Amino acid sequence: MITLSHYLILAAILFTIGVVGIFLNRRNLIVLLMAIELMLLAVNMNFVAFSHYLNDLSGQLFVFFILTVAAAESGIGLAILVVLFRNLSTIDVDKLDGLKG
Amino acid sequence: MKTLYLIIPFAPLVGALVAGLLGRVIGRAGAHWITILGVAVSFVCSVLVMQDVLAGNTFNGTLYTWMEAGGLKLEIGFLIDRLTAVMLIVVTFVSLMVHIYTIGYMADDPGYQRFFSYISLFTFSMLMLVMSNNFLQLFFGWEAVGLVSYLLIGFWYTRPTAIYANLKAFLVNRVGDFGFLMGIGLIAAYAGSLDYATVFGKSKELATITEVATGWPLITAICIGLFVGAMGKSAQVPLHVWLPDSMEGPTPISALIHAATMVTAGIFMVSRMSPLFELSDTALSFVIVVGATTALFMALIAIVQTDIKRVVAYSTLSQLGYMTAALGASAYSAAIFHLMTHAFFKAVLFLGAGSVIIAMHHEQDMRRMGGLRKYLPITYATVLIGAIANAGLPPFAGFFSKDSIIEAVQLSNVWGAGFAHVALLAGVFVGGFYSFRLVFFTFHGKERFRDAPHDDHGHDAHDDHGHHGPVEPHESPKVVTIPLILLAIPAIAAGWLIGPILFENYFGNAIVIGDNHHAIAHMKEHFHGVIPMILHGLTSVPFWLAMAGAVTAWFLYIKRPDLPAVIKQRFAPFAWVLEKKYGFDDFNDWFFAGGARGLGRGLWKAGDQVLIDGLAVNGSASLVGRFAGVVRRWQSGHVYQYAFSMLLGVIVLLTLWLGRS
Amino acid sequence: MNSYLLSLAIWVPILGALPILALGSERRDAVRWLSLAVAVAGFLVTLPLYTGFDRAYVGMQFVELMPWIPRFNVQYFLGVDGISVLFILLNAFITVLVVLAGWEVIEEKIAQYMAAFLIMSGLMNGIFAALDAMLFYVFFEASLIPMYIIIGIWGGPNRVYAAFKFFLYTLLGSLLMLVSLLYLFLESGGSFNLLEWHQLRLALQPQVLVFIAFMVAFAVKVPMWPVHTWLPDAHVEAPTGGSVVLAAIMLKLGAYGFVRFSLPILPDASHYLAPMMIALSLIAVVYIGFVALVQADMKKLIAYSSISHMGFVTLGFFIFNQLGIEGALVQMISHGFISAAMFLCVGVMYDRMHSRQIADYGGVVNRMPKFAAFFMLFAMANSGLPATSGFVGEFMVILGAIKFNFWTGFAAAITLILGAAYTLWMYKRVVFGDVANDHVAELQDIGAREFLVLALLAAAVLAMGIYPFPFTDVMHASVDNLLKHVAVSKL
Amino acid sequence: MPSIGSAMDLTSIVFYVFAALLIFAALRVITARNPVHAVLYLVLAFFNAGGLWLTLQAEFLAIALVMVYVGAVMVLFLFVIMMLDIDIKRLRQGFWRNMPLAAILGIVMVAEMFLVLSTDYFSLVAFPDSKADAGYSNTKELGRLLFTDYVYPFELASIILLVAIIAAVVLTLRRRKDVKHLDPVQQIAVKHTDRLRVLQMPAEKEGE
Amino acid sequence: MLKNFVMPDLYPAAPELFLAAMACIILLVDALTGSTRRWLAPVLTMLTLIGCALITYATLDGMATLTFSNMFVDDPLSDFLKLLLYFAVITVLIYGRGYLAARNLDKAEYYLLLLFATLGMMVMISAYNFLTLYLGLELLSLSLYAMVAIDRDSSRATEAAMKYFVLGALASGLLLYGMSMIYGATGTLELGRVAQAVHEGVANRTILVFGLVFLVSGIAFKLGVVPFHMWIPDVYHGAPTAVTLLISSAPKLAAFAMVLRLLVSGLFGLVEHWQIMLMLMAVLSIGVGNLAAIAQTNIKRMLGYSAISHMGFMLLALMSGVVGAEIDPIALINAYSSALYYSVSYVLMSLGAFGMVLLLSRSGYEAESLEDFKGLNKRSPWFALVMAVLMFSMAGIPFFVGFFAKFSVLLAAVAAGHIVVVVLAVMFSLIGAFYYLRVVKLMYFDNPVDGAPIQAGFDMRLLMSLNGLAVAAFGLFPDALMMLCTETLVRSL
Repeated sequence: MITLSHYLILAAILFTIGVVGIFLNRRNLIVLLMAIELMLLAVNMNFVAFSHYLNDLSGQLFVFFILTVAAAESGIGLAILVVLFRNLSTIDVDKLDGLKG
Repeated sequence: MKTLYLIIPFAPLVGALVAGLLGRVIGRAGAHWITILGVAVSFVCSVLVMQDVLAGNTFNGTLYTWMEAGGLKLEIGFLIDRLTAVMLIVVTFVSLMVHIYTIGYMADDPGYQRFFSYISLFTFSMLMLVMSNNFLQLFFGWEAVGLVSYLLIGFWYTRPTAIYANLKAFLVNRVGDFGFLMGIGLIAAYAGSLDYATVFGKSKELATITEVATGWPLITAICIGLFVGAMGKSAQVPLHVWLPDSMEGPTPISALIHAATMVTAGIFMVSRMSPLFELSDTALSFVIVVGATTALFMALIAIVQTDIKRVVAYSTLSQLGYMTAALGASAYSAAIFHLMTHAFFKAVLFLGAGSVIIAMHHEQDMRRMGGLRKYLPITYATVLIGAIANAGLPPFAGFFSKDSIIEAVQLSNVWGAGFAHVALLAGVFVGGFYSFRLVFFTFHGKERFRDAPHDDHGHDAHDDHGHHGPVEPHESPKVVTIPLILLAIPAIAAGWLIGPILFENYFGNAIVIGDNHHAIAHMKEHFHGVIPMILHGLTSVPFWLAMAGAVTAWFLYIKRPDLPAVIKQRFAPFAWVLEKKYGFDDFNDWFFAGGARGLGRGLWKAGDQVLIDGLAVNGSASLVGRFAGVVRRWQSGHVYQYAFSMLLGVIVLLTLWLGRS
Repeated sequence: MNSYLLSLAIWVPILGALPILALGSERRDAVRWLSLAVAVAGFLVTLPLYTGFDRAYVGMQFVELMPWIPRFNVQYFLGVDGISVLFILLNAFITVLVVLAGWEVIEEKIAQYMAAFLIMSGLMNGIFAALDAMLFYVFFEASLIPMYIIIGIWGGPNRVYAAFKFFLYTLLGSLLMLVSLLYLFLESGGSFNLLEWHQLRLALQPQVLVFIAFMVAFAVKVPMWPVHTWLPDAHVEAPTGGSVVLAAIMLKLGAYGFVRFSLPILPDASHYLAPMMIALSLIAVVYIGFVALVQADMKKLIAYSSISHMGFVTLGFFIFNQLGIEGALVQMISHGFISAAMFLCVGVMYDRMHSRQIADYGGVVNRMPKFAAFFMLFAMANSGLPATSGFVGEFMVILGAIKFNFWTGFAAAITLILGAAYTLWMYKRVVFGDVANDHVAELQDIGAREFLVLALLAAAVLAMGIYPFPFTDVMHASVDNLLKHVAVSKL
Repeated sequence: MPSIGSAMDLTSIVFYVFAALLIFAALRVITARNPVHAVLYLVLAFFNAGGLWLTLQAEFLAIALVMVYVGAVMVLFLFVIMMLDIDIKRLRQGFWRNMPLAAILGIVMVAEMFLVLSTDYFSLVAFPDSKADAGYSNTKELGRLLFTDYVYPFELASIILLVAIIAAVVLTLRRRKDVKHLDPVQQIAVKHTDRLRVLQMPAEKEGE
Repeated sequence: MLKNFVMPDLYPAAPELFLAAMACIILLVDALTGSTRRWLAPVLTMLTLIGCALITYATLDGMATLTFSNMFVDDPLSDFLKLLLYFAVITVLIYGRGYLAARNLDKAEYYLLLLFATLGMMVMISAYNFLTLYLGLELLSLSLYAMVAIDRDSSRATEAAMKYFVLGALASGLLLYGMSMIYGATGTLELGRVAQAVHEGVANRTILVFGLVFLVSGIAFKLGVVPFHMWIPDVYHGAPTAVTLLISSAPKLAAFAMVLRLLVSGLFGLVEHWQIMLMLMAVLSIGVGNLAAIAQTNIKRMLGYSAISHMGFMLLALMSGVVGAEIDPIALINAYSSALYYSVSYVLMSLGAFGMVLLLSRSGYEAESLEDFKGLNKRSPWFALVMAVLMFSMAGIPFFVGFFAKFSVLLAAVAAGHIVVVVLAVMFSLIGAFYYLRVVKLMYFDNPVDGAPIQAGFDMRLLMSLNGLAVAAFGLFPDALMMLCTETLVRSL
């Protein structure tokens, strides 16, 4: 039997993978952005699952907006990435330490 | 009558202020006239007061309330009784003489006005001290005379020895004051008043109390405290060290302060406190032992001194020891009597020495004198009178007072009186010796000043007369000799007052003698007048001891002037000890001065700089700095590390709250 | 009886500083005279506080009460009693002297200099007048700012370290105090009124904790051993005026805090911790006395001597008798005169020689006799000579201490020797002797302005020494009341 | 009822298959050496997620996810990767250094989340599997809500997209200076004084 | 189809609508006028903000109104915060203009983004639903990301933007995850109903707390408190100062609103849990912020760390609302109004401090090193005084507003019995005083290295002076603002 728990745990695993991905990745900013997408996917999974089991549509609507925002976010993220690449000629996360201390 | 009392101290004060603040305006003559006038007025008033007192009047009244706190009313006021009156006469008379003498002695000094200002200020302070009717004002005067003494010893402030001596004097006196203050504090704490009358009224009560914090008998603690103060002012062993050094001051000061007045403050004070001291035999024993020790051992040092003023200074110490011993024997009147006679003959000696010093152009070393008799006849005569009086030979003043003291000590029944008696007798011999040694050394024998090259080691600041090579001594001017003569008269005659002062209850209620202390009463029984006393004196041990001393001096310094050196060589260790003054100075320098500095430096470096500032303050600051560095390094600039930090935060919160619920 | 005198005492100098700042440092003469006018005006408005003071009345006088922050029941509550009134006068008096002392000496940014001192004067009047704990605290802390600036701008070579040390050290204490004030506010049911706090009942443990917090604040300010090390640095580096105000007034704030806060609000803790306070005070007196002895820098020496003298103040407070407390208060005022005078004397020499090292001097009296005479008077006062103000407080405290416990008095009285030793030894090395070097040989004696400043102080020192009755008379009623209050347990 | 049971089983199988693929794809997204591969794995992940959402009867969102994300966003990612011409080899270095710590943290986090989420609380009793009516349209219902109750967020979302546009433009738009182009506005705005400069020169040099 | 549809009440949202409309107009105007009329955009932006302020002021009614299907709330708190927000943004506009012009960054897009960010904050302030809160937050964040990177030739700025973006997205993810859990537990996104569900106990506590952890993490990021603070120094440092000025000021108000809406309006039932979380973060923030600030040489970075510690202080008040099981409304209001007061004071000081950095900078010269403040007293005594006032105020020395802010916060914390925490906080603020003092030291005790006169427009000088005076005036008369904060919260909670 597939219960709500199944979906939630799946989402949790996805979320963790996303979070760990951000921490793990030291070389490529794009992968970082993708890890963020994974996190959002996990959240969406939660909302959709809750929405289904609660029989309440507001969760799905939330997902709708999250998708919209995530798209906009990706746009801006990639724009920043492009500008960064123009300035530093790299998207190496390790090289991104001009500001510290 | 009150106005009269006010005039006595304040006339000199006005003089001092005018001479001090307006010195440049009124000029040198103005300065000495105004101050002499002040002191003269004071002296005249003192005489009037004396008359009044002799008529049986006493006065105890308040001038103004100084302060009031905690049930303690502190007032400034006067107590005029017979004890005060004696002191007033002595102080104002000697002071007047010294003022006059100073005109001559300080004639060339640039600090002329300042000097007059100081001595008048001193007179004021001393008068306030003796006229006080309470402990507070006593302490005021006590410290004020110390201050003026400090100023006067350091009068020639460019001389390193002088400014060393004045600091030393002040500090040693402060040690005494410390004890004095403890005594006053205990009185204030337990009697609830600092007024003499009130305190004395409660003295019986105080005698039964045990001090809470220390467990000592209160009255003993008070008396010893007060006496420590007296030890400082009256230069008793071991707080005597400042007095010989104070000879760095101009000679009139030595006469006024370090012979006749300030140093007697302690004696006066203990006499004033007789109602308290009489209640503590322990304290009296302490007093008598200290006094006798001082009397003998300081006299011994005088033997080896070659500086004319220092001989007199040590002699003063010794005489003060006699007075103190008398106090210990409850013979307060004898002490005051000796104080009075001593004031005169010691003033003579000092001023005479000063006269010699003027004549020798500020040469003080007796080894460069000798044979001055014919050049300085008046000086010689007066100094001889002083010396005889000092040695205690009849019928001069010193004989009566000293003899009474020795007898009183003999009759005393406090612990230590036996030792004191022996010491005092020995002191008489030594006294006779050094007194005549001074006379012979200076005025008799070979005229050594002719052959000794006058090296320019200038004891006095103004060696700019151009006198080099052999000098031709000449008698001092009138302003010098007249005071000498005037002082010599009482040095001879003052002793004849022994009857009224000692045995006819002159002091009345001013001095209280306990029922168990009979010395004076005993002596009274054997006293039949001045002449019988002289006659009796001629057969007594002290007389012969003093004579023996004089003869020895004659033998060693006139008959066989080569012998002293031989003796000195033979008894080198003994002489060395005496010349080192028993090592008090060295010990004090090493232990107290050096120790305090060492301790201070240690506390400063180790405590303040290393422990508090270094470890606690800067240490914690640098610790914070180090933490800051660590925290800063945490901010590595790597975004994954930032993410890690957030992640960690989430996980920690999760873990904590899963544990909670 | 609403009065406005205390407000005037506070705000006349502070508001007077604003036009001075606006004038700018270029117009020096205008700045100087205006500053003097403001300072004198500030002093004059405090005089009615003394003349109009009702000595028999126990409570607060010249009370002003207005809401300030009703949100937290903080009031603009001013008033003085016999304990505080004299400090306001002292402060205003010292301010006049400081303005005079800085007349020609300060060349840089004179407008800011004068303004800083005037503002500080006003703030410190506020501290002494505040009867609302928060108002007190606000003034207490705000007074750090001008002093920080004064040390930092016009100070010596190591001024930055000294300024920071001063500021942070004192802030440390006052922050803990703030926490205590908040606690008391809550315990009292929402009031910062000091007089209400005096009636507050508290258990022993909170009392002790609050006492310790207060103690840190006040002890740093006093300063007590072992939190005194900021003072020598601050004094040495501060300009003369700064040292004067620091020593004469600022140190008093801490001591004043003890009487205004610790003793009446926390009587049981005060009794409970009195042995510690007494011990610390005695350490300050003796330990610091020894340390002062070996200082080579005159200002440092005087700074240490200040610590030692302030030890008497704290000692006096915690022996709980009238002699002690009044003696301590008298000592505070007297120390205000004497330390001010001592620092001014060093300032006079420093202005000429630009050195504070004792070793650089010697034989100053040969060139500056008038100065030497004043310096002598103050040195003697510093060593507690009778007939100077320095004696009165020490004498009273020692008497009180002996009454309390003989050994306490015994230890305290050691200062009689030590105080004389370090002061006069320094005096000897600096003033006496032959002219030590060419610089000393070129010294000029004090001018009319310096003479005036020193003479005013000398008059104060002597007047207080010879006739302290007017000073103590003002305090009696309040101190009596305080003692009665402290004697009652609040458990 | 076996039919229902088997239907359930079918759902279970679908769930597990999609879930397994989803997790695998997600893991590969963060571990793939080549970012292009990572993008493709992410696409796979989205497809699987979409599939799961279908089982949850969120048809519209499942479609939107695939259309919007796979169709637009992921393509954008690919564009950027291609455009930036990144040195792929270097980018993978040092990957394993953080691995142990990351693995530990990940496992701890998952374990904790598992503890919370696997409780009985989410059982079917409390959260019954809702079945929609036959005529129910998920899309229609969402649309209705979106333009009525959710009109405010809807407008906000549009503004967010506007911001994204503005941001992307302001950050990345660069007028290339090496391309010649004419600006008609400037051409029209020009004045005659700009074109012709009248110089007045002295007829002959002074001081000759 | 839409038979049930009722037109929502637009009146409470009038400022937002006006702003959105104006933004579109500015966009169009800019597109049409091109680069020839550069002054238009800032002027219009200014007019927009003033218009918003007027509308908000005109619609003040002291009541809470819900609209847009209970997604939007208009209550005194939102009006108060919005008015402050306009003020802050106008200040940002004026302070930043010269700086941006000197660096050729004053494009219309900047002003548009500024307006959109403002809109985002307004939405956050008025949010009464997880969804609108999220959208407002994203609107703000996305605008800020772009603004940080707006100086696209600066590698520092783009690096900062990238970090901000990545971490911001991570934080949004955390926040969303938390929201999803709360949604799952309560079945609703509306704050009021969430509160009701929590209160009635129908929701599972474990899941709620689980969600709460993520929610609080997301909030903590926005506030910038430890350990979610690490973006702050880098972004403050890397962003163009004019943008730093914005980030450091107005969003704190929005973040405060977010905290209040989420935790107090929504999850008050979990107060005993989140108070302790906030306490942990508060103590850490005060500690880390103050410690790290000591070691800084860049004033923007230093102020960044100081912001961390200030937010820690703000949390001290938020964690003190409830003691034990009993809820004392007076203590509650005291605590939360202190937090509000603290936030407002901090915004005022932060505007001034970063404004001063802007005031000193000029074309080709960033006055962001601490060294650049050397000898300011010689260059301009007045502005040195203003900066000194700001620094002392931040250090919490009376008579300045910062002191009273600290005072009210500490009072709340002591009232809640957190004496140890308070003592700790106070000790760290002692450390903090050091670096503020250092700025004063540089200005007053050192000699200037740079003698150039200050180039700033009259409007900026005036506003800067007013800013400094306000810090002093609110210190001398703190009651009005305190009462306003209290009043607002009493009517809103």
